[in-house]
Amino acid sequence: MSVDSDLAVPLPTSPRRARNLTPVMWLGIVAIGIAVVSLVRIWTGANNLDSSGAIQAAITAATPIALAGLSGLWSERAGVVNIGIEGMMILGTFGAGYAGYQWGAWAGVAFGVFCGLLGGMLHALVTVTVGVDHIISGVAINILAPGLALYLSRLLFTDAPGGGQRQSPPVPDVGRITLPWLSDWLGEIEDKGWFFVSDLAGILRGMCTNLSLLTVLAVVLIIATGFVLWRTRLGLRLRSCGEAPYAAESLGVNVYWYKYVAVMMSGALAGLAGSFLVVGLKFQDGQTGGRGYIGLAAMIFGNWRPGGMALGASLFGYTDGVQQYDASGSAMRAFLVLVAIALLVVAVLQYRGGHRIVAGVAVVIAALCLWWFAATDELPQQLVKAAPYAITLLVMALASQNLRMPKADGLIYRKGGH
Amino acid sequence: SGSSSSGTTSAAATTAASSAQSAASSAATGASGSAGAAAEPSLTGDPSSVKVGLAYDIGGRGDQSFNDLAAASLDKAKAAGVTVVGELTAGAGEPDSAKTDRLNQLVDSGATDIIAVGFAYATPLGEVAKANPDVHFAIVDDSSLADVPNVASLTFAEEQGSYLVGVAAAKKSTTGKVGFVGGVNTPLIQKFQAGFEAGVKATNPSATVTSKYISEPPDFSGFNAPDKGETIATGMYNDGIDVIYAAAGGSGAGVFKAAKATGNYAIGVDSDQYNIPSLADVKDVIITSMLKKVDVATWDFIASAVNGEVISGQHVYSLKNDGVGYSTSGGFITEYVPDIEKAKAAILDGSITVPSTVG
Amino acid sequence: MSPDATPTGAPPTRSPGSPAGPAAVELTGITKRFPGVVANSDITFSVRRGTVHALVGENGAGKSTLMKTLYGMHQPDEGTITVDGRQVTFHSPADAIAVGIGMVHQHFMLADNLTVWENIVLGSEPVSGGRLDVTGARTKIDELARTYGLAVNSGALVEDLGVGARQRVEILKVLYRGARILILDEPTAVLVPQEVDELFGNLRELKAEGLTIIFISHKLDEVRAIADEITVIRRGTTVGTADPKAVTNRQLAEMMVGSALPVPELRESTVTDRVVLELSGVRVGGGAGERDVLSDIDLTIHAGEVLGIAGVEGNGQAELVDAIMGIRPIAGGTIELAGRDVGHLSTAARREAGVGFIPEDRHRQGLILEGSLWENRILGHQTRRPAARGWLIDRAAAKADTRRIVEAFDVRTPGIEVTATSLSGGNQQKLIVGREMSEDPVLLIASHPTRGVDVGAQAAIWEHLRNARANGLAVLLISADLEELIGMSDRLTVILRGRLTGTYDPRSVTPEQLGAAMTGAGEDAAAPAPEVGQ
Amino acid sequence: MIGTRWRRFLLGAAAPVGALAFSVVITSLLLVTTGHSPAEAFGAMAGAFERSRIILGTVNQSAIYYLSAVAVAIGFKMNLFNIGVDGQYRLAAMLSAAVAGAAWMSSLPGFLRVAITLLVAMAVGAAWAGVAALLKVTRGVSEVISTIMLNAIATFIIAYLLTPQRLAVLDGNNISTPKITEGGQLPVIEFTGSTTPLYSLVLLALLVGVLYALMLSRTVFGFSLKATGLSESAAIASGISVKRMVVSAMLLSGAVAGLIGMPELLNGTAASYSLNFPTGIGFTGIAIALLGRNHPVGMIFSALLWAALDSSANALQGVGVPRELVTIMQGVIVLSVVVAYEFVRRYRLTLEAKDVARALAAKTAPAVATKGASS
Ligand SMILES: Nc1ncnc2c1ncn2[C@@H]1O[C@H](COP(=O)(O)OP(=O)(O)OP(=O)(O)O)[C@@H](O)[C@H]1O
Ligand SMILES: Nc1ncnc2c1ncn2[C@@H]1O[C@H](COP(=O)(O)OP(=O)(O)OP(=O)(O)O)[C@@H](O)[C@H]1O
Ligand SMILES: [Mg+2]
Ligand SMILES: [Mg+2]
Repeated sequence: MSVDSDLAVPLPTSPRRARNLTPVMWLGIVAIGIAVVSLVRIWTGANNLDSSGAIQAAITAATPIALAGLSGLWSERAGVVNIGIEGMMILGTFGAGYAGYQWGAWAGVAFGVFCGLLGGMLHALVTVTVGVDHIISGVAINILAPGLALYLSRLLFTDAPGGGQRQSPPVPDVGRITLPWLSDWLGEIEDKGWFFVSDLAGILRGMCTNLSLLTVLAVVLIIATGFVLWRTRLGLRLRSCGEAPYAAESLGVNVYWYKYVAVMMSGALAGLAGSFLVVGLKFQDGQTGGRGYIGLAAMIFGNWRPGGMALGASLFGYTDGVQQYDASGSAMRAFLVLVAIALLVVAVLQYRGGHRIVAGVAVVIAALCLWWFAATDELPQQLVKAAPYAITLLVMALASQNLRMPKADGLIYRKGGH
Repeated sequence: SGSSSSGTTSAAATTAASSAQSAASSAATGASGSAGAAAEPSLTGDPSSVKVGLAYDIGGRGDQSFNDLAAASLDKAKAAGVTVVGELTAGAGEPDSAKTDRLNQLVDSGATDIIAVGFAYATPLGEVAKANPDVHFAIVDDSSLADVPNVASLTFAEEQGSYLVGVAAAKKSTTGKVGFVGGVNTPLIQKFQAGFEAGVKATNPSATVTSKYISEPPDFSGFNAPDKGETIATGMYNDGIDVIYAAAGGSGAGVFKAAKATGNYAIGVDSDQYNIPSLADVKDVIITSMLKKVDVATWDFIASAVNGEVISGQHVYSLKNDGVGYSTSGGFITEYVPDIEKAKAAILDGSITVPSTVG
Repeated sequence: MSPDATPTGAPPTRSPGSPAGPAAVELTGITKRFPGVVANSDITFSVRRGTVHALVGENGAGKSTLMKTLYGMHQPDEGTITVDGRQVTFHSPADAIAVGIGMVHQHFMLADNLTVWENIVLGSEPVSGGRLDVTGARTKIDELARTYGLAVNSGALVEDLGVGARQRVEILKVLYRGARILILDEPTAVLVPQEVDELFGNLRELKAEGLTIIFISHKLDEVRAIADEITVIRRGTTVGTADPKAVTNRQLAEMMVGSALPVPELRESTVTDRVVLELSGVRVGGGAGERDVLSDIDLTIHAGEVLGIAGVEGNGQAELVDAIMGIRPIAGGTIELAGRDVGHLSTAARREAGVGFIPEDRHRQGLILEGSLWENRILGHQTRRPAARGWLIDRAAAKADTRRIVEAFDVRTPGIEVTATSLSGGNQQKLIVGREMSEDPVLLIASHPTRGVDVGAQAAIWEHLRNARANGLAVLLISADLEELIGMSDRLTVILRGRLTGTYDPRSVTPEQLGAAMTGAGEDAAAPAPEVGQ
Repeated sequence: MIGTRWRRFLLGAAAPVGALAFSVVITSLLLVTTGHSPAEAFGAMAGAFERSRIILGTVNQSAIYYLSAVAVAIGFKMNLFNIGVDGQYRLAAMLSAAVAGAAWMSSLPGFLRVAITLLVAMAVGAAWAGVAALLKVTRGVSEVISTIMLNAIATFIIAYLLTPQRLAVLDGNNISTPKITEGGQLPVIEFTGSTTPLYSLVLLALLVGVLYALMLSRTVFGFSLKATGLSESAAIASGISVKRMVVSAMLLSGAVAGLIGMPELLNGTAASYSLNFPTGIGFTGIAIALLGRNHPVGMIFSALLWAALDSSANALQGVGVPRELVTIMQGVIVLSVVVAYEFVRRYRLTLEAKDVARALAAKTAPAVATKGASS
């Protein structure tokens, strides 16, 4: 949704499957999106649909997921499935907590990244060097990491001032950017409540107010990933290892090496994702809360491409952020209308594409959403919390599916094995 | 853990004034007697005769919440010469059999008195207590075993304490909008919510209370998700709410952070969080804390064991026996103390009955 | 060793006017062992610069292994490699590439989801300022393509290319690296005559440029057509060299296997007038917006008849097979098996109705490589006796029948418990043929039944086809090997761009005519002969 | 081939044993570096099993883990990664508990009540897995994503239904479905000297295991399942409908997942689904299935091992070692076991290739007669 506009820069895609959308068209789509949201906001009076605060919350929620997704993207592009992102994130949270409370935020981030990288190394060692099933290794890391983190936490944090057995002492925050008067000026416009203009202002303000430097870093990394993987030598070789390792081998490419690079990069990014959760707060047992898996989902959602992955992470983050931020619950109710509209659009597209049944299903669900909106004036909290998951699933189900995973993804490669 | 005990001592100090008066309920007398003595140990018996075992809930020692309060009184007992035969922590999502075994292990290691922290132990403790009639047990936050002879049920009237901080919130709020952030959406935490909402409404009928929970069971991450606590609180504060009651364990830190960032107020829970070192940099937004004196309750049990008249049956820790209360550290609510005390009196004389479930 | 030493054990050979000087490649005493196998033992092999040197031998003789050694894909256990007089040791293909060796592998080595240019430059990418120099790369590729007449669209995705184009990409990969020594491992296995001629044209060009080419093929005519010199290896050792001008296929075959070369031929016609398979107006859509991959296909096969389908790979053969097997839905028309409309039955139902299926890619469709032989026997017959009884698997019966196949089809294996991987391609193929011919089917779909299979296995498979035909089996035969197609068919029809473009009498038609028809060149020439067999 | 079979067995046994030893070494290092005595720690863990209640508890728990592992393995057998077993069993347990505790049930005969409970559980589990299956075959949604999402959604649905307004009753500070009344549960087998009884539903786990084994080795469905898993393209060519296999495998997996909660519900003392109902067993099942390599017997051993380690956690704390050491051991074991298996597998392949070569050499020896013919 709206937050995507900055993340979803059209990234180089293989010629044929390119979603042939020019930046201009993207802007157009985003603009229409904002307009629709604006109308719904004005109609329902649910300002938190796109208030600057909600957007901030969305960005906060989306960032770690996007980083986790990026982590998955790196390793799977080189043909190594990484279910262990969650575990590597946990290692990251521990590292960030340990170094962070002693030597400051950035030291924390650095050490968090390092711990994640160690996790990646282990995964690479087991899957690439030994050649064990990637999923087993990932699952094992997801078992190992939390145990290790908590074990060490009990050992190292219990007696640290302000620490506990399951939490580190507070960790300082990395810098946060707020564009001084721009933010305020946008704030004024936002408060006017005008159609579109105020919404745009709110969104922009959300992006330029109290923005964590790590979020900025994440955006940079997403774009950089697109460039490195699709525009450089390293990238071509790395992707070739995920598509046809034996072909790469036969041209003198050291497949093991590139797989190692990719998986370690993956671990480092997972570590960064973990660090993001820690800085400004503290390490806490169970802090990652399944974000690694969500990131993985976002990556598949995005068809193993940075842009799409960012789109998926943003969709989830937006829903989750708004869901948390929206105190009154009115925004989530208004969300039903948004979903209904989106579904109707899908229905039209699918009908055009000749998928009558899908279109029908979309219409029915849309109708249900609207009915629910009309029937209640407060949604049950428990179900509201399910929205991010349900909506991601809905989009996956109804958006057209021509996903294309790297051809040798998850396959075990042995040098000279062909 | 040292932190929270220091927190409670000061809490006891601030509320010592009201701890004198207590009604004649047989259960309460035993409790209140030692409750008054909560500040410093009053052991008439021989400490070495008692061997204590403690079974924590998932959080375990160092959760900076109610497990730590239990740990605090355990440390106090240790200092007084009581033998501690074991402290065991529960694992996440474990089956009852693991809890049964935990309690049995404490029995095997010679414990004469065993404390189980958290209602999750109810069913297992029921079995183990039956099997070991000569061992004394106490369970925090559960009353279902009240009539088992060798079990003391230590429960709290969280709604009463929450009612009082609700009064404080209503008074402190200038916008007439206050908020409640619960850690995990369970009946136990709903007691906090119910009392708080009642307190606010009674004080300022036109005030609105917005309540939100961080996670839904069986996902107990809501007690240690400060990031989510922060987002939710920020949303509330930006919505015009200016006081939030955080009954969310470790996630409270996020709420306090949001309060500081937006220049609003928050209310702590369990111990006097104003005095917790890890919260030092946000203490100036914590106007009060609802005190749930798990340390007092557990100490009562240990002390009674040492003194040879070990307690059993139901012990409700309420305003009556000063088992729950509120803190005034930082002097944010000094001007409202009269109103709060009035409400307290009304609760004590029964003219107000605080709901313990959300309508 | 001295540059101009002649390979030991091989008689001096007359060299048709080619430059003298040190041999381009000199392999001496190469031995390569694999677990349980000595793939190459003490091979000595020498190639003169600027010549095309053919390497022949039956399956598993050790050709690919030897070439992989020369290309640095694995290291020899013994022996030395000398290139242009300098002794070298390769640790990886990169080293081989560095001294100017390039290899086109037996099985395509391409990344489908990457573009042609990406596939070509991979491993030696031109970079400018940190990023890939796309334009530079593509101009260089297009230039190469022009010089050697290897037409490809360097921007296309490889997965969209036909086999011919892929083969050209493979060669361009090698040329792009400026290789002076080319290794081509069975490059013609999947090409039709015209494409082969094209390829040979390119090779002669390259030779003229002074490049050295090592050429592997099972097709002896080709070998004699292109090679300046031939080396024959059997069971991992060189058995000698031969002069293509002088040697005959028969002699070569004898050197390869010590037995006569089998010829594909049918004896007297066994065609009956009982129609077994009848397709009328069958259409298969190409998916969203694409044009049909098959349009108005009409064909009839009678009991005891072999209908051969000739066509350049990628003209709809695969789709035709899929349609008949029910793997792909048909968009129109009817498929009748022995008068019964099966057009909308599941694949399982059709197999139960008596359709046998020898798929073109045994590794992808024919076998479960990790499965034991007897489990592979059940595959495709899992709903029928003897493999199954009701919804239960009858292991005993399945095993017994597997033993029968191993006996009857001479599958070389120590037992039926070993996994299918551990069999060589030829033996894997025999197992599949045996399986598909059991429970005597009424119709057999055989696509490329002898591809990449050595002469011995070839003869056996042909013989089994003949016998089954004599017993009234109807066969749909698809093959890229025109000799096989002409020899084994009662009737030939050509498929071109998803249409059947003409029927020919195998007794009169020549490979050239067929080739012309297959490439569309001969639509006016070679008028379809009158229908035979009915 | 007898020789081969023996070899298989020995090699198969070698891997896990070696791996177990390896993980002990690793964890010992960790213990030493963190200032604990490995001897004491492992002593305590071993010592725990002198108590019969620990052994029985281990058996009960392993039965539950085994059910979970089988549910996961059914998917794995055809490369379906059902991460959703966790959500499936929790939803199934909750709803079947609600049914089992419902007032109208108490009028029915016991066996009928139990049967209904089990059926509801299987149906719910299958249905929840079916959603993922449906999305996969109709819309090509990766079951990995859909089941991750469905796990979360299940949590919220349960939370929504587990309220006094709906299916639950307040029970002090706890909340649970109505307790199953007398006769709605199954008897447990008491052992003298043990406070923990043996769950009668351990037999259910065994039964499921046997059925799983038979299904794989003896039925057409099982064969198709394996075939699809090993080579989808070959399966299609042999007339196996992959879509149908996906749906039926997911449904089956979900149905078995539905049973995971039953031992606790029908044999446990709580006799209801409450806030204390065990969670996360679905994820444990993934590890156990992988550890046991989806093999009906292999998974029994890995489930026992896992449960044994779990139940030694308390003893470990007894000597002051954090309970997480157990989790660490489990992680290390999974890793080292699969690594060991990989080495063994390669060694076995080599031996097999040798057999083939030897046999071929024997058969084709005479053919090598003619030598060096040349024109
Ligand atoms: N990677 C390998 N591992 C083990 N054995 C191998 C391997 N590659 C080849 N072999 C053995 O070496 C023998 C020679 O194989 P190779 O592929 O060189 O034969 P080939 O002459 O190329 O056969 P074809 O004509 O079918 O290509 C094979 O029969 C096989 O037994
Ligand atoms: N990577 C490998 N690992 C083990 N054995 C191998 C490998 N590659 C080939 N082989 C062995 O080589 C023998 C056949 O290899 P090869 O590919 O040369 O046979 P082939 O007749 O050429 O088969 P195909 O025609 O399918 O290539 C088989 O015994 C096979 O087990
Ligand atoms: Mg071969
Ligand atoms: Mg070869």
